[in-house]
Amino acid sequence: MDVTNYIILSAILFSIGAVGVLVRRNAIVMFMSIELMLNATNLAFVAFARANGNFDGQVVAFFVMVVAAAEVVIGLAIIMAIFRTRKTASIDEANLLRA
Amino acid sequence: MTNLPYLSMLILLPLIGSLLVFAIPAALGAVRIKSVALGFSLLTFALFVLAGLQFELGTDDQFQLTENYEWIGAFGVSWSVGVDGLGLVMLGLVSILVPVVLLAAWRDVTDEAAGKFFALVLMLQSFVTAVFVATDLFMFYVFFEVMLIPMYFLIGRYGNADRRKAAVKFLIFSLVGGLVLLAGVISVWVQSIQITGFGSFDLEYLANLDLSVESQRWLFAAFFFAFAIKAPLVPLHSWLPDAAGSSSPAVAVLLIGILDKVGTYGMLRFLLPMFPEASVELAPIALTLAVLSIFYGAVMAIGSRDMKRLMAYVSISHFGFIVLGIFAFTTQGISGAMFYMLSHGLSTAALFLAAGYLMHRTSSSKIDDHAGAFQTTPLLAGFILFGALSSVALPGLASFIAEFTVLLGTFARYPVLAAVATLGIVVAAVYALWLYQRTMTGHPSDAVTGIKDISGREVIALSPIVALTIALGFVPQPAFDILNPTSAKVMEQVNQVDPEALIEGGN
Amino acid sequence: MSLVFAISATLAVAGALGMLLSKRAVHSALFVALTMISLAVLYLQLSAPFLGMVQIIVYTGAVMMLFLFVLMIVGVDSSDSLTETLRGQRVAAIAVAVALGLLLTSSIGGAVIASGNSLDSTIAGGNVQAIANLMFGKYVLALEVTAALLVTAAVGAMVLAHRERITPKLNQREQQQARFADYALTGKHPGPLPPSGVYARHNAVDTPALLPDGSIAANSVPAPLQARGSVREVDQVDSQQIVDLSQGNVVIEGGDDGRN
Amino acid sequence: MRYSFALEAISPSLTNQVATGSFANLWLLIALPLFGALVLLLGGNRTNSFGPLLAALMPIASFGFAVYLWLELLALPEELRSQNLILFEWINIGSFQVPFGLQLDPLSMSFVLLITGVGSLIHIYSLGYMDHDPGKRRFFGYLNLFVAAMLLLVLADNYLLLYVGWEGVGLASYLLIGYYQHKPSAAAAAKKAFVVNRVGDVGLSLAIMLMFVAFHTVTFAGISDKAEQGSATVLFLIGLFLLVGAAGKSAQVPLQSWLLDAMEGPTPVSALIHAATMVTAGVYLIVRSNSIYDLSVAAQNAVIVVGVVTLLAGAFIGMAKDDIKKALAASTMSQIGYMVLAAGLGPIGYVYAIMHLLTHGFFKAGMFLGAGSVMHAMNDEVDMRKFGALRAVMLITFGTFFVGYLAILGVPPFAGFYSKDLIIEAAFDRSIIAGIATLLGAGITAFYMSRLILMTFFSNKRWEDDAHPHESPATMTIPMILLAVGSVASGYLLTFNDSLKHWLAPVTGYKTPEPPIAIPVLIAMTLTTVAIGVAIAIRMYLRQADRVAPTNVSIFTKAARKDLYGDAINEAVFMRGGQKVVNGTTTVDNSVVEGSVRFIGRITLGLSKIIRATQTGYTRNYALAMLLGASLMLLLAAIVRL
Repeated sequence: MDVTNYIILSAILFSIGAVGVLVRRNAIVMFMSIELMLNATNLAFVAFARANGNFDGQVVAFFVMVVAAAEVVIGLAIIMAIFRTRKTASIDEANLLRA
Repeated sequence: MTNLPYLSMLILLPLIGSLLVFAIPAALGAVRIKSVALGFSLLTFALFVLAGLQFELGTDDQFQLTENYEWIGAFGVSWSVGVDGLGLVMLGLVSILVPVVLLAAWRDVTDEAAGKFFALVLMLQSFVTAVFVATDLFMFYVFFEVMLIPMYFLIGRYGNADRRKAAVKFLIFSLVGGLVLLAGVISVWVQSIQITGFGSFDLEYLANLDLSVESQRWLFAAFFFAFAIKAPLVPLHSWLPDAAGSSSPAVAVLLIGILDKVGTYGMLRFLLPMFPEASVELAPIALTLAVLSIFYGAVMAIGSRDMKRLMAYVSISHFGFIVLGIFAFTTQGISGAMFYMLSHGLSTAALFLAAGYLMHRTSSSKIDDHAGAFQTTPLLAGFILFGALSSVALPGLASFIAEFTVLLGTFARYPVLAAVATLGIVVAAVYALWLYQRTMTGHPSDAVTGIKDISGREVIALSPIVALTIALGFVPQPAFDILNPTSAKVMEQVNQVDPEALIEGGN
Repeated sequence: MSLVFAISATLAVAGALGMLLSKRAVHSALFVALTMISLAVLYLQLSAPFLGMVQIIVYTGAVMMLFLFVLMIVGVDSSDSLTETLRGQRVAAIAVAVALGLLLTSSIGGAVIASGNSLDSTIAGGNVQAIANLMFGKYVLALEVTAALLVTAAVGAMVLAHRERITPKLNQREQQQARFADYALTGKHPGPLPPSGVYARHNAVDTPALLPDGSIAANSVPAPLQARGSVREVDQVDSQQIVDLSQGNVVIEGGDDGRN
Repeated sequence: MRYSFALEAISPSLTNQVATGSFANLWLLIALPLFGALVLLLGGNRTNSFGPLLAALMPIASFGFAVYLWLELLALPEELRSQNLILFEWINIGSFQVPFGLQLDPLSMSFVLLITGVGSLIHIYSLGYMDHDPGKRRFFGYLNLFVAAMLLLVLADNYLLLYVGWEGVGLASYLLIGYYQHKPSAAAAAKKAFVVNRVGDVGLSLAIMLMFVAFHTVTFAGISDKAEQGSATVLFLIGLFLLVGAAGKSAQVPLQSWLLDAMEGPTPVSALIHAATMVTAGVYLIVRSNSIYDLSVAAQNAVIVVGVVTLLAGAFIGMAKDDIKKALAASTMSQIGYMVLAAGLGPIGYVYAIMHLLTHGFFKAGMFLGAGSVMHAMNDEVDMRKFGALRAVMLITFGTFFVGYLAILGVPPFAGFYSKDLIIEAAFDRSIIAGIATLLGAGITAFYMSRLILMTFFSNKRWEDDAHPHESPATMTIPMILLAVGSVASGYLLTFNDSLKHWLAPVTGYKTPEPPIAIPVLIAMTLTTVAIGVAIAIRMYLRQADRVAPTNVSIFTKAARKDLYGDAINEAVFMRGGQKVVNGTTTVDNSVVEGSVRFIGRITLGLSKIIRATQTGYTRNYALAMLLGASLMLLLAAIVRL
């Protein structure tokens, strides 16, 4: 079983997710991109677990999923809160960090 | 009684007091809050007396009342405390000055701010105590940095208009020093692993480490830099006049009288024992800076128009003497320097608090605003004169014993340097008496007309300082009995012996 | 490379690209769901049936649906536009991402060391039992912490989404007064907005109302629809009829109850 | 008979005895006035009523005890007359061991009697003089403090403890000169006195340090034991440093400038501190250090030079002063110059130095009190040009003053004749130049003292309109009379049967001078010089003196009026120079030290401004940066692995 393909696939998905984060302005779509990146890493974990012949990678992937779920809940709540005050889901509008 | 963890208790008691004072709601009344704080400081003093009674003279152990608990085992860090003569004397100074300062500052801050102010002072006391009793380099470093926090707030919140700037300057200078010190501390630890195979921050272990002279030089530079900022030596001094000039007199006393002593304390406790060869080799640099500080501080004091800045510069001059004594490497010099640390704390308190009383009355720290104050406040004038004379090292006062022994110890090894430094006593007379002349004599100015003389509370706050200064001037030997073993130990650690008498045919 | 992998991988990449390129967020969400399902298949392929199922249930089932819900609440606005506003961001992003992908492939891809023992042979009581053993044995502390995290997240989401009323609720009289005060100040129309489809052949929400002169009443179409640009065109005939009606040239039968 | 020729040479022979019996209570001498000072200064206004009286009693009690101890001492055999009382261990650090010890030997006994005796009289005088002063409690407190410190100075058994007393009297002097706190001139004079004295203290400090370094002891006994082992350089340096200290306290050139200004203090202070006792501490120090000076001719020569220069300079200044107190102060300076000179002569001169010191204590204190009495009568006027013809209204004052005048002139059989002539003879023994200088000094002294007494008590009335001179109360006149008696008798008593020589020689050693000129001839020369001085003065001032000082005077008079430009030099060199140093340092501190701190701050600010531009606030920019960082790290990892 050659896992190299899986790793390459994982890298590709991760990169596409990264581009999504960087170019999409809609906070929700950005969030989807982040989810995609997390999934890409999960894939790598599972592939490594397979390659190494133990289940630790799978357990880690499981934990990633749990954390991702928690993160989605909080993230979406934040997006809603922002939307409520700014009437937009554009990430560029939330630029209060500007020095 | 003998087996109580006295030193840890001395650290914890004021901290508990501090948290308690923080927690008391302001609605309970400022007087109650202040009383609780003062009570804790007095309790700490009592505890110190108990601890001091356990201290034995003439034992072979360097440190007494030791405690040792594991803290961060992986790095060989332990909560390890103990006192020798120097530590005990510094503890005593802290325990005495804090209640005095609290009492003197009773009305310096508004009732709303009083609780936080008093709590911060107690917190500072706790941290400084930890610094003075730590026998673990890491623990020392941690508290060396942590004590900046209460001090930062004490300067930044309870001073005059420039206080914020001064507090930031103080913090930045101290942090730069602390950063360099941290690098040194880590480096020592790494080297200790390389030499013995296991790392520890224990002082005795580090002092017995066989470091190469080359690395000692670098480490000496790092440690000396940090301690010279704290002490402070010219040209690293410029934070002190700002900090002391912008803070309230009570805070200035804590800053100069106690906090800055950590610098010279660190030199004796860590710098010399850990890097003896480098210390001896690089002593001329330290001595030069010391003499420079003596005159620079004194001259700047003469040029000051602000009372608090003047006193800060005076202290820079005095720290020059302390460093001079330390690096002369004679028993008299080191004992004298340690005694100087004690007497300087007292004389700083006397002068700053007495002048603070006056400044509080006139709401000005400009020297020129005060003239002829003697006419309205003769008693206060007496205290200020006492403080001024104490900083001049008038014979009969503790500061004389200190200054003379320092100069004597230096003279034995570096006669020319000591002779030059001795000239500093003339300049000292100029700044101290000129201060008195400009503030107290002549026709009363508008600012001092109608002000009240010193109150009973203020006299009570100052009297222990005055009494101790005079008592130690005539009977200094009890203090020297405590300090001499420490100086002997330091001499042994740096591998130096006192010069012989010059007479023909030997001693 | 097995056929399953080839198909699933293709679908996954296609889904990802679809998410990246589709203009509407809803479409993006659906594309992501596609990727997730493909990944689930790949998990099965990698001897991780439990994870595969969890992937479908948690991601495709729960997470993506949550996204859709939020999309419905938030609606659509200009952020959906694909034109780039930050100078150089798109080029830089693509360049960096490509570089990252290459680096990841080269460094991690090369780091794989196959131990040779297959997962199937090490399973004692099947995949689920093996994972359970690990989770409730070696990683039990992490599991507990994760539980705490989930609870915290749930509470946090409620706190964030909950809207605290900070001003007292206005009664009708006060609302009325406020509305007229606003009218006096800004000239804002105090009455209700024109409903969609008034004087129009359709009463669908995307049909704008027409004013008596035959022009379009801009406020009569909900803002999300306007933002999306899906406002229905008005027929020339309709507008002419309205002009006629308003000028009394035409009379509609049955509509004369008490009017004329 | 002034000489017993049997007394050729005696060397110091005393060894310290542990004090027993009444000598064990030696400390009471100091404790009594110290107690007075503490009660008055700490007791505050509560002690206003009884304070001054208590303060006056304390030195009297001390004096009584001193006389008792003196008699006890006299009863002892000569070689046992050094009583050493060690109270406790003062400082002990390694080899530096100093006891807190007192030592009573004939030398210190002489001083104790002088200090407590004259001190008591001046306390009594002050009761009258300061009667109307509202703050007199403070004044008496300071006076008592002074007496205590001065006694500590002369009773200490080591140099360090002497230093404590030394500074104690300096402090008391500072406080008393500046007693009129509201007068800026008084405050400035007090500070000047202290600062100039501090220069001397540097010398004393260095001497003590050098003693320790050389001999590992600072006790008098230890030094005299080990002095012979010291190298010539060390002994010379110690002698020189001690001389600097002595010059500061005794107002010797070049540290003389403070004494004339010190007359800002109340007159009893001038009498006690700045004439009779404190200013003679330098002489005490030199005589006490005889073991050092006897071994270093170079150091002795330095002392002689300082003494000669000062005695002439003081006399010269005295000629031009119109302020009665300053004229007397200049005279004091000059007379102490004599003493210092004598002390520099070694065993020949020690006894004479002390003898002159004691007689001077009487007659100069008496004259100062007389001057105070005059001022008291003339509304605190000090300008002699506004006195004149006072002898009629103030008969007692004039009488006592005149006795003092005769004494200082050295007219036989008044006290000065004995002491001063002996010094002149001893000076001729050492060097002709020194001898001529002392002779010249005697002549000038005669001139300016005659001028003083003529302008004050004779000549024409030049009073201010509101002056109503009257004789002073008994509390003031009685001390003056007693001091006048001392001025008459002390010289004879001290030389009678060589009493003082026998008394002091075991401490200091003694050698009979052998001047190159026959002694009767010398006496005649001295008296002639004095007569010439008096004659010139009478010619110039007996009839008439100007009410305003003439301005068209010679360059010498101008110089003398300006204290020989001592202050001008100090001002030009030290004050201006010091100011420049202060200003320079302040500038350096502001520009270089603070400047570099500010520079670092500014660089940091500038950098942060640049970096701030990258903080666009756009999340996506930050994400890009993060990703870039991650890529770089990966790249780095890849490179390192290669």
